[in-house]
Amino acid sequence: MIATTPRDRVVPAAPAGGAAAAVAPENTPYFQARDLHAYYGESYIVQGVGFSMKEGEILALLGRNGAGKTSTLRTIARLADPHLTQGEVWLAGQPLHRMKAYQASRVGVGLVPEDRRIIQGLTVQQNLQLAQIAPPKGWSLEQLYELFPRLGERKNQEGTTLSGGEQQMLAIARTLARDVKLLLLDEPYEGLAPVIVQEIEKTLHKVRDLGMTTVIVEQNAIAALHLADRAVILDMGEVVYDGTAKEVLDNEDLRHEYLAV
Amino acid sequence: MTTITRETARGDLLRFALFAVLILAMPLWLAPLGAGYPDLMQKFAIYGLFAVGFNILFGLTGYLSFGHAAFLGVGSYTAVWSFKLLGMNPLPAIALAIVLAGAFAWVIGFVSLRRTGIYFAILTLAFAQMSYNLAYSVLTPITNGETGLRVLNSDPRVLDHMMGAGEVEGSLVSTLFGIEMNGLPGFYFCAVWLLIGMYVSFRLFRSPFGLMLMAIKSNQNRMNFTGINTRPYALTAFVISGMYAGLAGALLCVTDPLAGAERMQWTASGEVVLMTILGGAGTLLGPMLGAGIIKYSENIFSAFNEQTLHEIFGFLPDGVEGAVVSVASLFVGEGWHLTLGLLFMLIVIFLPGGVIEGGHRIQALLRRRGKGGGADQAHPQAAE
Amino acid sequence: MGILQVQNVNKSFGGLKALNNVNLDIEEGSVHAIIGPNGAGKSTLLNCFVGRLRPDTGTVKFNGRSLLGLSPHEINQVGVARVFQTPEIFSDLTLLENVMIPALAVRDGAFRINGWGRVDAQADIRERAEAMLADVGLADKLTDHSGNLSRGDKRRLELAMCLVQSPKLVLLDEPTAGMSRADTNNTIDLLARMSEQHGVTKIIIEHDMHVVFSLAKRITVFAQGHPIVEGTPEQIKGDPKVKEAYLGGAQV
Amino acid sequence: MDAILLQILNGLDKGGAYALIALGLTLVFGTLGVVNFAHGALFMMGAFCAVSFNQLIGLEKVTVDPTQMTPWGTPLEVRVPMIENWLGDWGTFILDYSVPFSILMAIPVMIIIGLVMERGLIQFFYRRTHAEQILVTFGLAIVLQEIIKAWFGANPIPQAPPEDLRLAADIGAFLGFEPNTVVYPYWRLIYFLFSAMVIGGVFAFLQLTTFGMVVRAGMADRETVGLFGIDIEKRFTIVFGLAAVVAGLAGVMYTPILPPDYHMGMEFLVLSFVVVVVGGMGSLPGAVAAGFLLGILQSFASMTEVKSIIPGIDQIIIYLVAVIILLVRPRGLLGRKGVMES
Amino acid sequence: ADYLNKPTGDTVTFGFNVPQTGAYADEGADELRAYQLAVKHLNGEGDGGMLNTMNPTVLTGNGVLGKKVAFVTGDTQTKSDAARASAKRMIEKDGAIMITGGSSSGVAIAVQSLCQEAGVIFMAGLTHSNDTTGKDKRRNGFRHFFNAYMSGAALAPVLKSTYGSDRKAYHLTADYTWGWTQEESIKNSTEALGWETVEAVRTPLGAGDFSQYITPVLNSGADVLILNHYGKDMVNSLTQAVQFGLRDKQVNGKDFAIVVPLYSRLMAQGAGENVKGILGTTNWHWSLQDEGSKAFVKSFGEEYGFPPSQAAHTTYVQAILYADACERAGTFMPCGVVEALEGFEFDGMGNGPTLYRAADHQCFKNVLVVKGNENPTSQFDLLEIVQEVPAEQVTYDPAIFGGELGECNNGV
Ligand SMILES: Nc1ncnc2c1ncn2[C@@H]1O[C@H](COP(=O)(O)OP(=O)(O)OP(=O)(O)O)[C@@H](O)[C@H]1O
Ligand SMILES: Nc1ncnc2c1ncn2[C@@H]1O[C@H](COP(=O)(O)OP(=O)(O)OP(=O)(O)O)[C@@H](O)[C@H]1O
Ligand SMILES: NC(=[NH2+])NCCC[C@H](N)C(=O)O
Ligand SMILES: [Mg+2]
Ligand SMILES: [Mg+2]
Repeated sequence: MIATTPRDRVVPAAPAGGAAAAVAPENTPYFQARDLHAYYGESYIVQGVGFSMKEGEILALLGRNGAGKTSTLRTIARLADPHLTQGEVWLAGQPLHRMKAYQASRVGVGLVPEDRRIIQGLTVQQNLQLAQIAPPKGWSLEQLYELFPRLGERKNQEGTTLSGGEQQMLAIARTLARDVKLLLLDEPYEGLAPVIVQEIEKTLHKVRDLGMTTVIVEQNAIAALHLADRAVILDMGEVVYDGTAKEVLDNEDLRHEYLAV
Repeated sequence: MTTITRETARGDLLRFALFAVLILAMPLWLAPLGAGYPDLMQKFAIYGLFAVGFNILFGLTGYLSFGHAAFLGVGSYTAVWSFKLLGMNPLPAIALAIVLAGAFAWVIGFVSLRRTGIYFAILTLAFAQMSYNLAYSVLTPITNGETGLRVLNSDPRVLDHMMGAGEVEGSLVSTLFGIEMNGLPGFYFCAVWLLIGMYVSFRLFRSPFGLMLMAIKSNQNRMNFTGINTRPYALTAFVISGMYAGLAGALLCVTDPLAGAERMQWTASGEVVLMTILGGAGTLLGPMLGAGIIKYSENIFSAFNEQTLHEIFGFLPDGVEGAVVSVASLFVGEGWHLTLGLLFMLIVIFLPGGVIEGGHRIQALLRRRGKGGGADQAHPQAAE
Repeated sequence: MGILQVQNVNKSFGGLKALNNVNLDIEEGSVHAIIGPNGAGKSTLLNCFVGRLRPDTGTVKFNGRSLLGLSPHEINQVGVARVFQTPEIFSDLTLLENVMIPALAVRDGAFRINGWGRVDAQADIRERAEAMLADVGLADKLTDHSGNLSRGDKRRLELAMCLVQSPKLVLLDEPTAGMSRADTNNTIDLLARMSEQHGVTKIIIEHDMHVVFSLAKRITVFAQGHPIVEGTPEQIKGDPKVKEAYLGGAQV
Repeated sequence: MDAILLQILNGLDKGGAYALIALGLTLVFGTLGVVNFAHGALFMMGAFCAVSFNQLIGLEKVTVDPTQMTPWGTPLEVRVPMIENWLGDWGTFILDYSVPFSILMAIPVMIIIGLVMERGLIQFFYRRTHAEQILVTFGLAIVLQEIIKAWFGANPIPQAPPEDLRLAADIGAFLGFEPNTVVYPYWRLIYFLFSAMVIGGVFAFLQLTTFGMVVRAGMADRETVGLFGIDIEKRFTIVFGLAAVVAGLAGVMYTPILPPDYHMGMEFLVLSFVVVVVGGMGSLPGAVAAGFLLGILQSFASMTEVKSIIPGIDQIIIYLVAVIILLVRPRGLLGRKGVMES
Repeated sequence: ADYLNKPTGDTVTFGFNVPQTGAYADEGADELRAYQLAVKHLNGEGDGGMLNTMNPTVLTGNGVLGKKVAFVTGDTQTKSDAARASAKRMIEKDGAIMITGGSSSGVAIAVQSLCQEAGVIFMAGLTHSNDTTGKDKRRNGFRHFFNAYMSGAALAPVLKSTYGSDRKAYHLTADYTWGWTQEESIKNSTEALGWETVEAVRTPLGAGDFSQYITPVLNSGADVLILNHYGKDMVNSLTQAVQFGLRDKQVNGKDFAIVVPLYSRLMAQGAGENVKGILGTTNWHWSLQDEGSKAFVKSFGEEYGFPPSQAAHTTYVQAILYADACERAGTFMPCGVVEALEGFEFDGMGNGPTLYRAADHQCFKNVLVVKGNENPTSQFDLLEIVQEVPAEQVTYDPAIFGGELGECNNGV
């Protein structure tokens, strides 16, 4: 089940191709997604998405409801659905497209899923401990409780009974508990009170200062763009814009067309 | 699952008509398959009816009952008692069986539906097993225990006596308008009931009531917050499917007036579950198909023996024939369970959702292949 | 006397006091927002209204009638509908069916067997459902499977399912969470229109201040299970306690 | 009094068997979320491990004596167990203690069976409906059963307990009763102790290790657990193997009490489902408690005194109790909310 | 045709309806072996088996009435329903002229009445209940097996000589019709000896673990345990009773005894060591030394490598007897066959001279009282014949069980 057999079934997108190399081509970016195509069963959702990032870069992935943002993140994190049929994903020289989710996670992909996915039956603390069982370990629990004092207060409460905002904090904390090279945030502000949004914004700025490479998907485009260096806009499963965040903030037409703001 | 609002009334009628023709023509097209004899065709119709009814509960509401055989049993015992007391006319027997099975289902359903999921399944199982165990032992005066309840010459049969005055001797076979309900007439009698049952189920599936049941399966919680009292809906479905089971039980006795306790055992309840899933729960025709597959293998595969195998493989050279026969004999005769087990596994593995659903998928796949042509190359299979 | 009156409601989970002596009076026809930090007890309060939770003490009266002890479907039948924080829809069914079911619940009551007529022959219901779906902008997906919708669309669908019942009181728990700006604006319009057309009373829980201030006529701010301030949007915006406990530096 | 004490012993003993089988079933249910109708077959395969082990060590050197004929016309065969030839007294000892010794064989065999079953079949059904899980595992159970039948026949194959443990202990005398009033077979006492030990071991393994936590988490949300770099499938496989071993050992040790045949698994299957559900889905302590409870109640219901008041009660007691418990306690004795309720 | 399924070609079809799945599958398999052997012998293949010893017989080994014997098989599953479905298939589809087989009384009675109504002959397989030829007897059905009454009548004297006439018996009885008739018959005959019945407890079919029924025996004051169980139930209850030390117990100053009224070799095999010294009855056993038995054991053993069971013997004889009756009647017509079998007397088929009594279609022959062998010389040598009780001693008045044969039915 390890990623050796399916290797040759992936058709390399790049024309150069040749024998499917186990090592990323020279001079490639820190992270690269190339021409991703993915399906939920029979529905073709991700239709050729591709973008790349430098180490430490923060990228805002924007688009309307149903544009395929979540699906793209899930594809990169190598979850079973949607099913990647074509394309490559490279992180720090590692071929993620040949891996399963748990392997990708060990390479350093950290996804904070959109519906938070706090694990039922485990306490807050156990949710965090769970994230540290497999290598590589990130922040310690103490550090995390310092960052999110509310979690510290409720560490023995069952995770799923937390309020929405608390759950979001736990979801982020859980990912930071691992040593993450690529942080994928799916709507981190959703359902959070303004004070908390500001708090998480602060956290994310801290994370940015740590130099963590981050993709953030967010309906609150303005907030995301303030945080990000770059912006990629998706529509109908395809990239329709790829440029700097500032450009989007400045370009009203663009914002209007794709983001309705 | 097909959803209601996508189907047209005409399409449904057409489908039903086609189905009716297929059923009525069974003696013709089943004969080459070795299944064109009355007893097996009766079983197809009767168990088909049982499964169709079960599907109204399980397919629509998702409540998995593991005790439906109890209603089959109640229907059977009621029918035989009706033969014994009233006479050999099948109509009162059927009417009484449906009513009694429905009442029994109401009681059991009322209690069991307080729970959901596996808890519900075990409650129904428990009730059915109690019925079975008691029918086999303590209730022998009513059920005649292991041997099964039969009609005897000494039984009162009041209606028969009233009609035929003295002349009630002769064969103890259920008789309608002078036609004995065994053999082909028996099959057609069952087939008519099957068609009625199927038609009712067609209507239910497409009705607002059916929609409510599907919604219960989909999200019971949302139903409650939508102002709908789910319990009576589920109970109605439970009772209706219990009545189908009662009808099926009665028909078993119409075609063969004996009611055995084993028809209430958990394996019998399990069988109807398997039939329904095998064919495709929630589909209109699936359960009928599942019933056919299981009854066919039970009756046909168990009947093979070495002699028949030698006949079949006789064309092979001697040495090869011997080998083929000895391998094949593992799967037939006393090994027919093995075939059945493998069949279950193969169907669920390769046709998820049952035969009907699997058929749809294969169809869709072929269509996509056909349309896509080169699509295969453009989207090579799976990076894992 | 408002349409919904809440008196002295308390609710604890173990040692945690999720609702602490809550009093609330919702005026008929109004749009009433409840805001407050995460974990303040807003959803818990809503759960007490719809029969999902039972308060430890206190009373909840709707049009003068106590809701306590009624089961969820009974509460819905008296005219209270609810949108959940995570969308609760019939994900195996089509959009149209999703909306027809609540419409049927209004027409036929909590239980009625109609096993013979076809669903699509219920012209009145179907029309209402279609119109409702068009209203929320899902007209082009009538026969799609609702399970495959994106989350934003699921919310709109759920909204349609509630509104099609023409309830007297709608409880909305974060109706626009996860919606794109464009959809959020549509939803605001929709809700505003509904208020105008039918005079439906609404209680909205929201963290998106844009939504809150566009719609609400009155706002109650919760903190730690207790309403701390109640007032008009203008009053709330200016309140220092609210700023501290909830809004922070957000621009509203 | 002695009658009651004896029935309690019977209950404990029967309860031990129920609990042991139900334990494995819940383990698979509660963690993998799979309704395993082949669990009874695992119990049966365990029992046949004992049979095969016995036949293996009982392998006989067969010499044909052509001068003598059997009445049915074949030459007479003279058989001597080979192991006695090789090991002498030790051989005799092993032969005598073949049932306990076959545990040594059953553990690896059951692990392999469990792993093959999980990897080869069950893993593809984690995300399928319960109905489909039932169908496929039921099919598998039938297949396993038929294979055993084809190999060993349908007739029960008796397994003797070791000579020293073959009879009953006078535990009444030990407890201060009159001698010979409360006697109980050694082997049954051993079975009870054995089941208590296995149950304890499994509990410790799952409660006190992080492994247990991971498995529980994986059950609640396998996808998310994968996001933390945990290969949950591997752990599920291990859990399945563990459940198979527990079922297998329950079967091995049961053989002196119940001569095994190919069908014994099915008979225990339904009963163990009832036990699991009465205990509460996903609850290991619940399964154990329910096992003992039902065992003891069943024993009491079988007493003539009770049967004369309610005829036939012993036939239905288990189901009756199940109904009552489920109506009073919606999720059984110790069930968790939300597990397999839909 | 003048009767149902009148054979038209050059073969005549028999229907062998045996349990192929479920608890009696091994017994069923043995029955089927015997049937196949019988067909061979009837068709003149093999060594002829009992065709050479039966007396009188008109069979010559060239088929029956000039037709070769063909057969079809089916699975009774030991369920009345399934057995009838299977029999119906043979009658309706395969044109079977006679149905035979089965390994329990419930099935025998259910199939017998089916055959009566359909109009074919039924030759019962293993069925021991008094009802089969008692209150449920039918004109079209015949039984070669003995019954519970005969077991009691044969066993009682031996019990008396072995255990004396002052005994207290405790019955454990399978809770269904056959169990009850056996309990009743054994009770009657032991009480006639002067034994006292302490208690008769009903146990559920397939209970598995019988410990909760066995412990009350320990201190009940009984000194004999009678197990009215069959098949797996008997294997389990006996194994467990022995485990509780009953066989080694002393009660009332006597050695505790266990009795299994209906024995079979397959059961003895399943219970292993535990059968040693335990008394019971059986219809037939391969160690019988008459010519017929020897011939049958030899041809069966040569074919399959082990001796036949009593079930195999019964079914073999049934097939041969039926064929002989047809030959004598000169027709396959059921009513003709019935006439030929009623009151038929013959010898050379094991158990000495045998009568098919016309009044109830029960066969009367010597009954074997057997005992678990203390020193078996082979894995098949499990039972030892204690006494061959002559037929007269077990014969009873057909009226005592009621029932009516009715008219024979040709099916048209
Ligand atoms: N499990 C699924 N099965 C089938 N289709 C799906 C599934 N999940 C999502 N989709 C479809 O994929 C498309 C893209 O969904 P996705 O969730 O990636 O969008 P998104 O950009 O994240 O939207 P949102 O802002 O609403 O979260 C949608 O049209 C949705 O209907
Ligand atoms: N079933 C429960 N068991 C224990 N604690 C609970 C339960 N439900 C809610 N809580 C706790 O009660 C408090 C209030 O929760 P509630 O969901 O009402 O908050 P909220 O105001 O809706 O927050 P948010 O805006 O984040 O949705 C929280 O601290 C939560 O952890
Ligand atoms: N259903 C059963 N278990 N039947 C076993 C019956 C065996 C017994 N010899 C009989 O004649 O009836
Ligand atoms: Mg998304
Ligand atoms: Mg909330």
